[in-house]
Parts: sequence; C-alpha cells; structure tokens
Amino acid sequence: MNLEELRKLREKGQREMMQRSDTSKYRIVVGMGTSGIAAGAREVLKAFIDEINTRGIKDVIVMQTGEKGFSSREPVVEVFEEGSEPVLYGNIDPEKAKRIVEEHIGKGNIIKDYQIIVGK
Amino acid sequence: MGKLVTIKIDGKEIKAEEGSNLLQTARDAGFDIPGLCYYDKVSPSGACRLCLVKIDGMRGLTASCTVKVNEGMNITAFDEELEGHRKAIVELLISEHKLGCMTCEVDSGCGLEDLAYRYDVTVDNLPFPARSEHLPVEATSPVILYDPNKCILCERCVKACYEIQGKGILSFAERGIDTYVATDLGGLWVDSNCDGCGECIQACPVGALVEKPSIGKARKWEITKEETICPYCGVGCRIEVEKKGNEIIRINGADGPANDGRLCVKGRFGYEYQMNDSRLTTPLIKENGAFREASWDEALDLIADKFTGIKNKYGSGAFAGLASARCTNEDNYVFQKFMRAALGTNNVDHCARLCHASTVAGLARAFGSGAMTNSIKEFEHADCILVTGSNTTETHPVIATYIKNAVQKHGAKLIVVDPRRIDLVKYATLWLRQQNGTDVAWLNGMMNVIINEGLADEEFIRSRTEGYEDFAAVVKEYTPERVEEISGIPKEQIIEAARVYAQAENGSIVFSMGITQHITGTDNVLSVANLAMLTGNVGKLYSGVNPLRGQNNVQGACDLGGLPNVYPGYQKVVDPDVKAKFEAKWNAKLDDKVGLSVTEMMDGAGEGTVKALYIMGENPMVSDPNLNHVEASLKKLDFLVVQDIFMTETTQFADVVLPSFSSYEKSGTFTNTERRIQLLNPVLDPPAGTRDDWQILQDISNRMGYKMNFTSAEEIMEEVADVSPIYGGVHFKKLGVEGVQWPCKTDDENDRGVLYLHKDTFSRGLGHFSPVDFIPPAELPDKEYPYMLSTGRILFHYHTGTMTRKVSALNSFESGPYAEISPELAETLNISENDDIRITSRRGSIVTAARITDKVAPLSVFVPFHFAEAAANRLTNDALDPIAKIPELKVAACSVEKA
Amino acid sequence: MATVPKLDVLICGGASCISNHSHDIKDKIFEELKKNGIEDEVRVIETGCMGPCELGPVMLVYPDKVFYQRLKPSDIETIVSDHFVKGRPVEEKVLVSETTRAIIEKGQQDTDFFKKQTKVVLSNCGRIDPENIEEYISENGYAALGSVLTSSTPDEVVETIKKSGLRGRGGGGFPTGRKWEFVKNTTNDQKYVVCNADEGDPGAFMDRSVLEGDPHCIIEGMSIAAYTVGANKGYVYIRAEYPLAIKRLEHAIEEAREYGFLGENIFETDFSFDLEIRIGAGAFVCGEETALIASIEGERGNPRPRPPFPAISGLWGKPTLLNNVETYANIRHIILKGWEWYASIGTETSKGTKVFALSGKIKNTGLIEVPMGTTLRELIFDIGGGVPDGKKFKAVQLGGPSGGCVPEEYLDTPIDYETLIELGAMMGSGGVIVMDEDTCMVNTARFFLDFTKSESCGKCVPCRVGLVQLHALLDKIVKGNGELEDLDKLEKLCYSVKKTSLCGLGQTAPNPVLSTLRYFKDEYLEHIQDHRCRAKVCTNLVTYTIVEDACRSCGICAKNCPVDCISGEKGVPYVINQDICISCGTCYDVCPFDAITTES
Amino acid sequence: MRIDTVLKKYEAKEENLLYILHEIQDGSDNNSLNKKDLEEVAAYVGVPLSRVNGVVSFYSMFSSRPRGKYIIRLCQSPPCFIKGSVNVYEKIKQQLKISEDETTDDGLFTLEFSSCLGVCGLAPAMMINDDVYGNLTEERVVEILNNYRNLED
Repeated sequence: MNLEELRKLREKGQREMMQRSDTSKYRIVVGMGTSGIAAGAREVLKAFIDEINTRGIKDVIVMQTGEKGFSSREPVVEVFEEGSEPVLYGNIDPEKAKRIVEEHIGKGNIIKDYQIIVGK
Repeated sequence: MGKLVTIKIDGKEIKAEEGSNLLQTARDAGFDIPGLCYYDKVSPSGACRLCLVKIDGMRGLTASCTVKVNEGMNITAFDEELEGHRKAIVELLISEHKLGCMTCEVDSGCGLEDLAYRYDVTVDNLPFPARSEHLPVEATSPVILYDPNKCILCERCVKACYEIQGKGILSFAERGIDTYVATDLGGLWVDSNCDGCGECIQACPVGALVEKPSIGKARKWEITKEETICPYCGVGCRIEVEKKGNEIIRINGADGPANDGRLCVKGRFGYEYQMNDSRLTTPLIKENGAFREASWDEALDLIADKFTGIKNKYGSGAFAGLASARCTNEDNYVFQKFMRAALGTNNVDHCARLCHASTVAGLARAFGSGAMTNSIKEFEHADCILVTGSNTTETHPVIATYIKNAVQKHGAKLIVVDPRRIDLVKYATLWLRQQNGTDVAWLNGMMNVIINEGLADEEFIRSRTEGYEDFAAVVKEYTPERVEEISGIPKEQIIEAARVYAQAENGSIVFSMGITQHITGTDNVLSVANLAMLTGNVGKLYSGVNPLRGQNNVQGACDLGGLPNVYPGYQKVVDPDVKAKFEAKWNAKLDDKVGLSVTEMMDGAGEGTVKALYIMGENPMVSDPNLNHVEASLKKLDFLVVQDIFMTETTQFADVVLPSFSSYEKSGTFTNTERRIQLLNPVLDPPAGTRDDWQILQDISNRMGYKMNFTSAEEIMEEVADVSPIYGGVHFKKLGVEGVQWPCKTDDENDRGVLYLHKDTFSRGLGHFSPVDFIPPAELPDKEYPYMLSTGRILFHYHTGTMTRKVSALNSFESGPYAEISPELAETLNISENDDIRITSRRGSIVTAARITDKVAPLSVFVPFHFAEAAANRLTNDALDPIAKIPELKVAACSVEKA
Repeated sequence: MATVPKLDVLICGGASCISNHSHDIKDKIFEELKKNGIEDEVRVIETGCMGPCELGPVMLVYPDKVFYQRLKPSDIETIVSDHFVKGRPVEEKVLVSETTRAIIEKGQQDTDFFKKQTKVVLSNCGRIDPENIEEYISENGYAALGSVLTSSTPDEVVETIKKSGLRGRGGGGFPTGRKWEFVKNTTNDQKYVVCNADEGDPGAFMDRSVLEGDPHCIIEGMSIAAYTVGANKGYVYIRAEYPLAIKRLEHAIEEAREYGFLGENIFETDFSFDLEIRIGAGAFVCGEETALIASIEGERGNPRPRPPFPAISGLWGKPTLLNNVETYANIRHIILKGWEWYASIGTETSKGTKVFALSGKIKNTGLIEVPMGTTLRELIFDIGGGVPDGKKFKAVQLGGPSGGCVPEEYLDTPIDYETLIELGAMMGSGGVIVMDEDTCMVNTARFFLDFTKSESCGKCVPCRVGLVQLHALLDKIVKGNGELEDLDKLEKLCYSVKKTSLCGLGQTAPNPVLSTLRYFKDEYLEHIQDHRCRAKVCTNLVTYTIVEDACRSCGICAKNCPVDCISGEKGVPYVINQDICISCGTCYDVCPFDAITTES
Repeated sequence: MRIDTVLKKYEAKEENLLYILHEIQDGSDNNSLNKKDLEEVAAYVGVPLSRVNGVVSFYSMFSSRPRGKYIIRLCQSPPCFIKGSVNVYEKIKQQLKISEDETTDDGLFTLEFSSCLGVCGLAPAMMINDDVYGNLTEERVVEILNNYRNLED
C-alpha cells in the first residue's frame, strides 16, 4: 500500500457509494451497535431483509452501521434515497420495518410518525 | 556501590547511593517513617500507604518505598498532614484487624501493634466500628497457621513465596475487602504444594502467619536470640535461634552469606529432636548383648585398653575409622589425627565416599581441585544453568531458590537432565530424561554437537587446557543419533540443550549424586568438566562446575583429611615430603599407604582384617549400600565404638556408645558446599553427661599415650591453619558472619578466600580434557529383576533420619517409607496408591507403600533411603567405581510385586 | 421529497399512555388526517413518556404549544377538523397548568438536539459500515497515517499534537502531545502503544460506540502514535462485556493487515506495526492504566505504584504509551485538518470536542459530541431534552464514580477539565448522569461507594478499608441512624482516602460523597436530624399511610403486604400498622386508587 | 471442547492467561473453570497455580463454581441504578428464585452483577451470555426470561 494506491482506493470507494445509489434507489442502513441490538436492531434488520425478499423489491440494499448516539430512539434506521435528504427513523421494530418497506420503499411515502423529530 | 548523591529530608541533608530505596535510605538516616508492606528482600508494593511522603516536583503524596533516590530530591517525611493520614490508615487497619494481642504470638513484636501505640489508636477511640465477624483460621498446614483476620494484605508473604523462594504457592484470592491469602487454587493449605519453608512467616509483619509448633511456647520478651549455622545440608544457612531457657522456641533465617535469610522446612522447623528425651547422656557399654550405663572414665579406659590390645596384636592396619560429615572441622581434624597419629593408620574415611568421592577424584584430575568452583549466590546471575543428577529443590532447598530466581527474575535458561520429573523441571526450558546411568553418553552427545556446530570456546581450549585432541576424537563418535539410542533422549533435545548451554554468556553446571553414584562416577564428573572447559564456562563468575555437597560439613570432613588418601588440605599420604611434614608436626610415625575406603572397611571387617571400627556420628547401617553385607560385617568386628547424640541403627552393633554434642551446642566451624568456612555458635547448653566429639577423641588418645592438648575448637583450627595451606588464613577471629572461602592462605583480614576457582589458571595449571567412553551400569534390568531402581533424599528428612524422624512437624509432611512407581507400572501390576509392595533386588528385599506418580519413568522405581524400616540400601548395589570407590547407589535392577 | 409540515403532533408513547390506548388515538389521527387530506402538513410523532401519566393519553401540538389530555379516539375527529384544519384548539380537552407548560417547553427543545453538536470523533459512527474498510477509506481513512509516514518526522507529529491542545479523553486530561513526547524521548529497543478501551466510567459508552462504529479510526490513531513514539507493537485492551466491539475490532485489524495498514513496511516505509487485542474479564479497576498493564500481562488487575510511570516503565517494564479510545479517535482528524482547526474549537485550556454519554433521568439518552466549553445546561436541556416525566432536575453526575454531582445553579458553567474539577466533579470519560427530584443524594453517594468498594482491587489500605468504612457511614445515615459527627468523619476520611490511595480509583472514589456533602448537605442533615428523605427513597425513613377518603377497601394492599401489617374489612378504610411496616412500598405500588401516601 | 485444543491456539505465555480462561470457560458445560482445567492451564502457561487462582477470583466474569447455561449479568452502573435496576433485580429474583451469584436449581440461569454493560442510554440493562437487553421493565424481564426458558423446551 502506498499513497497513490490509497488515493485510488478512496476514489473507487466514493464512486461505488455513488454507483450504489445508481443501481439501488434506496439504501436502508440499520444502526447495529450494541445499543441498537439491545433494543432489537437484529430483528429489525432481519425484518427488512425478509420483507424486501418477500416483496421481491430489487432496487434497495440493506446495510449496517454503528450507532448514531440516539440511545433512547434505538433501534435507529436511516433510509437514503438518491437526491433526497436521508430519513431517520427511530424506535423501529419488525412491524414498523415492514411498514417502512411497504410505505417508504414501496410507495415513496415517508412514515412521519416513525421519524425522529429531533434534528434537521 | 553507585554514585553518592545528596538529598534533603525534612531539611536535613543526606548522602545516599543513587537509585537506592528512598524509604530504606530515610530509615537508615534515622527518619522513622512507618511502613508495613515494605520488606527489603522483595520488590516494593506501595500498598500500605504508611510511608507516604511529599517530594518536591511530584504531584500528591508518594509512597517512599517505591521511589529511587535521585540527586537533589527534597522530601518532607513528617508534617501534620502526613501524620494525620498515617493515623487514619492505622485506624483503618485496626478497624479490620482482629485484636487478640494478648494471646497473639507476635505480641510486642508486631508492626501494627507498634503503630497503633505510636499513633494512639485504640478500639475505644476508633472513629468507626471494628469488624466483628471473623473468618475461619487456616490451620491445616503442619507448620504454618494463617489467620486472615489478622492479615493486613501487605503482600509480603506472597512475594516472599514467589520472589524469594520461587515457589508461588501463595497469592491473593478474591479482591477488595474480601481479599485473602490463598494457597494454590484456594483449597486447604495442607492439600497445597506448600512445603513448609516458612519464608512467608518470616516476611509477615503481624501475627497473621505464625509457626504452628511455636504457638503457646513463649512470649516475645522471654526469648533470647542467638545465631549459628543450620545443622542440616551443605548449603550452610545461617539461622537465628530463639530460645527460652535452654529450649528452642523457633528458628528464623538469618542473613548469612549463603542464604540471605532464607531457610527450608528442615532448617526452620527441624529442631524438635534437640529436646527429645531419648538423647544419649551417658556412655553405654555392651555386656552380654545389652547396653549398660557407664562412667566416662570406665568407657574411655575400656576403649583405650581394647585399642591398645588390638594394636599390639594385629597392628595399626586392624583399625578403621569413619569420620563425620555431620561434625565440625575441628572434630574431624582431631579424628583423623587420632587415627593417623595415635592408631597409626590411614584407614579413615566417611560418608563422602558414598556421595562425592567421584567428584573429588574427577575434578582433581580435570582441574586440580575437587570442590564447587563457584559460589551459591552466583546461580542467580547465570544465563544458563544445567542441573543434572541433583533434585536440588529437595536436597539443597535454598540453593534451588537461587536457581529459580535466575529463571524467574532474570530469564535464565534452565536445562534439567534427570530420569525423574523433579520439581525443577517446572522451571526448566528443557528437560532431558535420560536412562539411568547413561550420563557419559548424553554429555558426549552435547559436546559432539557443540564441536560440530562451532560453538566451542576455542581460545579457552587453546590457552587454558590440554588433552583436547584425544578427547575430541572420542566425542566424535557420539553423534546425537547414537546418543539417542543409548540414553533415550531424543536427539533434537540433545542438540537444543547443547546450543542453549554453549551459547549462554555464563553457563553453570550443577550436579550431585545422580552423576556421582555410579561405577562410572568419576567418568561422569570428568565429562561434566570436559563440557565446562569446552565452552569456557569455568574460571569466571556465574559459571563453573558445581557439585552440591550433601551434608552440612561433608566438604569440611574432606578438607580436614577424613579420607584415606590425603591429610588435611588434600595433601597426599603417599607423598614422602608431605608425610615427613606431618610426622614432624604431629610428632608421630605415620602410615605411608593409602588407607581403606568405607566400602573396603566393611569388606575388611567381613573378611576379618579390620578388627576395630570407630564411628563418629555416622550411621552406615542405613546409609551404606548393600546393608545386609554391612550388617554381617559389623557383627564380625572385635570392637566397635560409636559416638552419636541418639541411638541409631548402627549403635546397636557397638561395644561402646559415647554421647556427644549436637550442632546447636557446638563451637567450631562447618565448611559448606561453596567452600565457605563458617563459625558455629553454641546457642544451647549441652545436656549434662555429654562431651564434645573432639574432646572424647583427645581423651582416648591421651589414655593411649598419644598426647593432644587442645583446650578449644579455636586452638584446633590454629593447628589446621598451620598444617594445611588452603586453610592457612582461617582463624576464628577472622570469620565473623561472612566466613571465608578456601583456598584462604594468608592471615590478612581482607583475604576472604576465593569466590570462584580457577580464574586465569587451574589449580593444576592447565585444565585437563579426558577422553571418556560410555560404560553401562553394573546391573541393568533383566527378566528376573525387570525394573530400574534408584534412591535418593526427600525434602522432609535428612540422611538416616536420626534427627528428622524425631521432629513431629517433619513427620506430618512425610512420616515413613514409600516407593514411587509410575502409573503404567501400577496398572501393570494392579497396584493402588498406598498398597504395600515388595521390592526385591539381588541383595535384599523390602516392603513399603506404593506411591503412584509420573515423577518416575514408566519402568523405574524410586525409594527414599532415609527410612530404616524399609531401607533402600538393602537393595542397592555395592559395585564400585574403580577410581573413586563410590558405590553405584543410583542404579540397580529390582522386581516389584504386591505384598 | 418531503414537504415541511406545518404542525408537529407529539403523542405520548409512554407505557402508561399506551396502556390507555394511545395507539388507537394515533391511528385515528392518521385516519382523520387522510380524510382531511392534510397528511403532509401534519407530522405525527410518538414520543417517550411525557410525564403526567395520570392525564394520559396526552398529546402535544407544535408550534401552537397546545397540550391535550385524557384523549379518547372519539375526540380526534373534532381536534383534527377544528384545530389542525382550522387552527382552533378544542378547549375542553386542553389543560393549562405549570406542568403542561413545562412539558410544552421541553418538547420544543427536542429540535435543539442537533444544533449544538459538532461531530468529529463520532463523524463516522452510524454512517459507515464498520465491517467494510473501504467505506472507511472512502471517508479519507488511513490518509492521515499515509501522510504522517511519508512526510512527517515523529518530532513534527508531537509538535502538531501538542499545538492542537488535545488532552487525554480518559479522565485526567493530561496533554496528549506531552505524553507522546515522553515516550518518544525514552531510549529503548522495545516500546508499546496501548489503547485503553476498558471504558472509564460506568455511564459512559462512547468508546464502545466508536469501536463498534468506526474501529479503523482507532487503528489509525494508534499507528500514528506508534510511529511517533517508536513502537512496533500495540495492544487494545477491551472489556469482555463488549463482545461486539471486540468482534468489530478483530475484523478491522484483519482488514487493516490485509490492506497493508498493519504489518511490515507500512506505506512502503521502514515503519512496521502490529496490533493485538487483549480482553478483560470484569474488573472496573482495569481502566486504571497500571492495572490495565497488569491485566494485559495476564495478572490480577492490581495497580502498580507510580513512579515509574508507564511512559518510562510500562508493559513488561518497557516504555508504554497509553491513551484511551476517544483520544486516539481524534488523532487522524487533527493530522488531516491541522492543529489550527482543532485548537480553534473549545476553550482556553480545553480544545476540540468532547463526546458525552447522556443517561439517567434525561429525555434524549445517548451519545452527543459538543465543543469543549458548551454549558451543562445546553447539554442537558437543549440537547438532552431535559428531565422526562415532568420531574424536576436535581443534579447531574459527571465522571461516574470518580466524579461529582453538580446542582442546578452551576449548570451554566462551560465545560472544560478545569471548571469541572472546581465544581468537585471531573470530566472523566464523559458520562453525564442526570438525576431528578426522585433521587436521594445521600443514597446516591452510598450507591457510588457501594460500587467503588466492590470494585476496589484491595491492594492498598485506604481504598480497600476506607471505602468500606465510608460506605458503612453512609449506610448508617441512609438507614436513619446517622449522627451529626458522622458528617465530620465522612469528610475527614474522604480526604485521607483521596490523598493516600494508590491509584485513581481510590483517589477519586470519595468524590461523590464530597460533592454531595458540598451541594446537598441539607439532605444529609434531613436524614440525620429529621429522619427524612425528601426523595422518599430511603425506605427506613419513609412512612406509608392509607388515605381514608381514597381507600375503597379493596384489600389488594393487605393481600400483597409481605409482613401482613395491613388490616381492614369491607367498607372500612384499611390501616397500616406502623410498628410492623418495613416500608417496602409494595402497597404503594399495588394500590389501584392511589390511596397510599408516603411521608418522610 | 478439549482443553488441549484451546491451549494449542495460544502461545504458552502468561499474557494469554485471560484469553485461555475465557475460552475454556465459554466452552465448558457449566460456564465455569474446574480444578483440573486450571491445573493444566497453569502448567501450560508456566505460572504457579496460585497465580491462576488469583486471576480467576479477581475477575468477576470467571467462576470456579459451576454456573448456569445462561449467565445473566445485571448492570450495576449508576445510570441503571438511577433508572431502577433494583426493580429489575427484584423481578429476576422473584422469577428465578435466585439472588446475586446464585444458580437456578435447573442449572439454567446464574445471576451476576456487572459494573457496566455500556448501554447506559438504554438503562436499565442486562446481558444474557453475549446478548444485551436494554430498556428493561419488569414485564420485559419476564418476557426475556421466558424466551430463554422456551428455548429449552
């Protein structure tokens, strides 16, 4: 590894992040720190994947990340959509996850009552 | 001594060594800073926080015990704040401490009690409630009692056990307020690996750890203390005897040159025999097969008459005498002088014949001097120590601590070569398990590797030695492959051991009877010497060839001429000039032939050529090989005199038994295994009716017409100095606590002798390489006697058990005979733990309890030789090394069956 | 793309409101919004418990600041049509009181959550996939290491870190650059860098969060440190209670080795460095640096005396650089953005940002990162949303068991290392534990001492025995047996324990006692003199009585009383026999009519 | 798991002691370290038995007494205390009929305290083996425990 290789790798990564948004309209990122998991994030992640598979949705990927710090709102899920502000959902459970897939991913409707109101 | 720097404590300027311990420095300068966890023999903990001081430039308060002195330090040791905190800490300690001071063993000698007094802390003025619930006292050890309620968790015992003794039996268990000192995995003390050395007790500043045998015996203020030398093994530990009247209350380790205050279980707890009722206090004469008490005059006259008669009838050659490795140098000098000058024979020997005769012979040939080349405390600083044929932990426990220190504190590499999985194996980098009696082979194998890999010290070989070519030619034949076949040691291990030892900056070899007690004992020793010379590991600090001598004064008994071939100071009896010198000094006609060795004496007695035997403080009826033969021989004697402190297995065959002094009662000197002559102090009064060994001999001699006029041990040593050059500079006045290490040839007060031998030049000039070929043991297992028998000592008993078996503390650790057999053998023969088994050799048979352990090799049996009721020496082989006449005690073939 | 809603409707999702069917109300609202076609204009949010459970279900409407109480689904149609559509609140369901005003105020503050934060250490946490090194690289990962290795001397790095003003984030606040310089200046062929991931204070969990969410930033920070001080080996000591953090870091180390950021000749330079994880096994004291070293060596976590300091003689007696997770996490940012940028954040003495863990009686629990110098009030109220359930703020505990409790009047103090010490607290790892009026400060002090005494390693006398005695004194007071002179004893012993203990645990363990004695002495006096616990926590000091008027003689209290001290019969109010009562509070909890009162 | 396989994974150095003990304990039938294992570990690592005992008894996560299949570590951190961990403790005690450091008769659960689980934002919290549970209420405790019990049926 040298600086040049690092630069290439960085640029490739940044490109891929963008490309990922090209191929997948949505990116669902679940906070999978211990706090999230302790509050049920694992079940939420599974629910997202199951629901997406069940519905046969193609243009969405589900990813994990660490914790954002909203302990009181765990599990926390962020939905990214190309060209839009990311939407942050809090206190998500498997049922709510299914609804997010149905409403937000499926129909493009942000589910406001899951949104973490703090911020933005 | 490091650089002197100036520091200031409470305004006073003090000069101190740079890097020295601040607390110690302050105390030495008269600042009585309190502190309970500081112990100068272990690393500082900084745990009790009493020695806190203020140091300019350092934040907060600092424990002075953890600080090293630096130039310009400015210290506040006492002010209101510090003293306030100290009082608070004492209050906290007292609130946790079971206050049973009035019944506490250490009352008036307790660190915490002193501080409570100093800071006026009492139960009544404690700011908090004292602890009311108490934990159970741990009293299961035979010798140590631990009261957790008195424990202040200073960690001194834990560190003493690990850092000093290298054992690590103790550790803190649990944490916080629940912390306590536990053994091993936290079970009962008695079930632990604790061997009762009591180093922990000595380290304890309060009464949490005390000597069980001493409980209730005396208050501190009734006790007086005197120092002398431990009566047991060849280490020569200095002891502090606490006594009330003429009774020993306890023994502590004192700061002697060989032990630094360390002791083993025998040294600390093995004194009870001293108060035993069966002590001999009057001469006994055998009449009609039974002993009767006699007056000294009657007994001595009888001996003088008998001896004169025998001398007249059979000549001087009919006498033989066993000097004693247990008696003082002075006793031994007078003994051999009596035998040589009064009786006219060189037939004087002693049990050194059975332990290190081959060492003396071998090292004399290789180096010119048959003693340990280096000193005990040097072991701690060797980079590599090769221990072979020495179960050091049990036979020389305090020396073992320095070996362990080398490994644990300084990262030394330890190589153990031993057929048994001895304790030191735990500390070893490498353990080579050879077949009994194959030592020349593996030693040659190591040297083969060293030469082939270019690891030999060529400069040393060139400039300091001779005979290399012949030697190398023999070694060439001992390839690792061949050696593996002979010795059973995998060749990789031989190669690795060769590399480790040869590449060490300072390699030290330690050996003992596993090397010497073979028909090839002298060969073995020569091989060891070859190995040291090949790598240049002799004649310098922290290295050398170090035979560990077994008994407290076995070195001295040899030095003082208790041998058939030499006068005191290893002056040869066959040398006419030497003989002439002694004839002049002693004013007597002396024998010009080499006398009989121990085994030869027994043969002579059996054959009727030896008519009278004089035994001073030895017990051949347990210690000698092939006891059935010894017994028959003793019975054949016309006259047998035995001097001892107790009746023994040997005294029963005596015609006269003479009661003498014990070690604690003696004046005189012992010479320890590192050639150090140390002064004894008669700490106890001898019982009425007993006489010192040398006095008895002098009395008989005078009655026989050969006059000796010694009035004290000191006078005897003056004569020794006069006739024996290596003791030429040895004078009682000069010895002090440090003693001197022979050779010490000048009277100069600063001539303390020689720390390590053969610097620059060997005693014989050039070191001599001997070509040595492997010869198998005299007797090997066969169909009839399929197992390999070996014997040795154990930690808790000493030699023939005359003393130790009268000590209940030691008996609670190990009370009687047993035989170690392997789990494999036990299974084959369907033997369970503690089953009685019969062990038989061509010479005899014993019945003893089986102990199943993987210490011994699968087809081997090990029997400790201390126990007369199942005496290992009924089985051992008396085949001799042709040069040193040492019997092959370490190898015999035997059969085993369920009894 | 969402339009900005005109109204925010906060429906209480507390357990009590849910049990009163607040979900039905929420559903009904959605239904009505849809019916009225204004679902885009109204944002409905379910919140945590708002506090006044007895009024539930409750609902807040912003920006109108209207508080609805005791809602039923049938109320919703009118509220939506009149209020949401026409802007006329439905007065008969609205409650205006002290409490509701406070709740409304607090809800407002929710929106302040982000405004005051500056994310440096946490910048990647919750954004990137911690198990994918390429995502870290995309965020400029390992660029700082690359730049340092290829274009800076160790001296220059030390200089940069020194000028940045970064101080140790693990508690003491020792200047990081100076520490690095010490270790760099020692001459020894073997040096180590160690990361203390044994999370300092209970109540602080930013280290875990960083390790789980952005493990590579620690590897990078440690590598830069190793290069600077001349070490080739590093250890991260993580508590075994953090299995996920261990797993993520293990994975990250593997990745870093694979990509050549750990190992031989990193960035094609002479610098080689590798990292190993060491795990604890449940001992708080191992967060202390010398205890941590002992633990890495495989021993009991007993602290060792200092001097010698680890910088001179640490792990296996070798010079050792020890920093905590958050400190290392800052390094790459300082290298990349320059010390000037870092030093521009914060106060005169304390630079950069600090991560705080908000917990206890605070609405928005979690991790936040703010510039040094932010006030406690901003932390607790603007960002943390204040105390939930309408309770009154009493104190904030900073620095965990090593820290102190700070009362309301000091909340406007800007936070830095020095100001907190002056207040009798300390920065510690950044644990912020909020306490409300239901917290008894004496009992809290006792709790902390209970904690520290059971975590004391037992090596030194003042900590081992002193904490037990301090705890015993507090216990005595809490149980109503305190005497006035106990306060002097407490203070004196606290002082001695602080000054004489071997390590940080003992030296700081008395802080919770000292700070509560300083700010809440009246509570101590009440316990001792009046046998009163105003928070009604200290059971020995609390008397339960049954209010005759409220009692419906249902007998539930008597049935549940563990000592059978409540008697009564149908139609007659029940009575508690105070001689037998053990003040366990069971009756209080089970009474369906709130007929039992507590007095102290 | 055979102890040899664990030992083989680590160099025979004292610094690996904690790792080795963790792994042996995790692989044991009863979440504990028995005497024989400890003796083997001591011999392998090359430290005295007492050192191993000192370590095992010092760290709260090690136990030389047999423990349940599931170890409940109830967080005792200040945030959990303030958020009512005492009630959670009482509930567990009532549910399982065990107190601190005790094991249920069926050998399923052992209850222990932890200094901090690091999920303070979700206080009160507990950990069962490697899984952390936050925002505990008495109801949730019952539910979680039942889930574990159901796993056994």
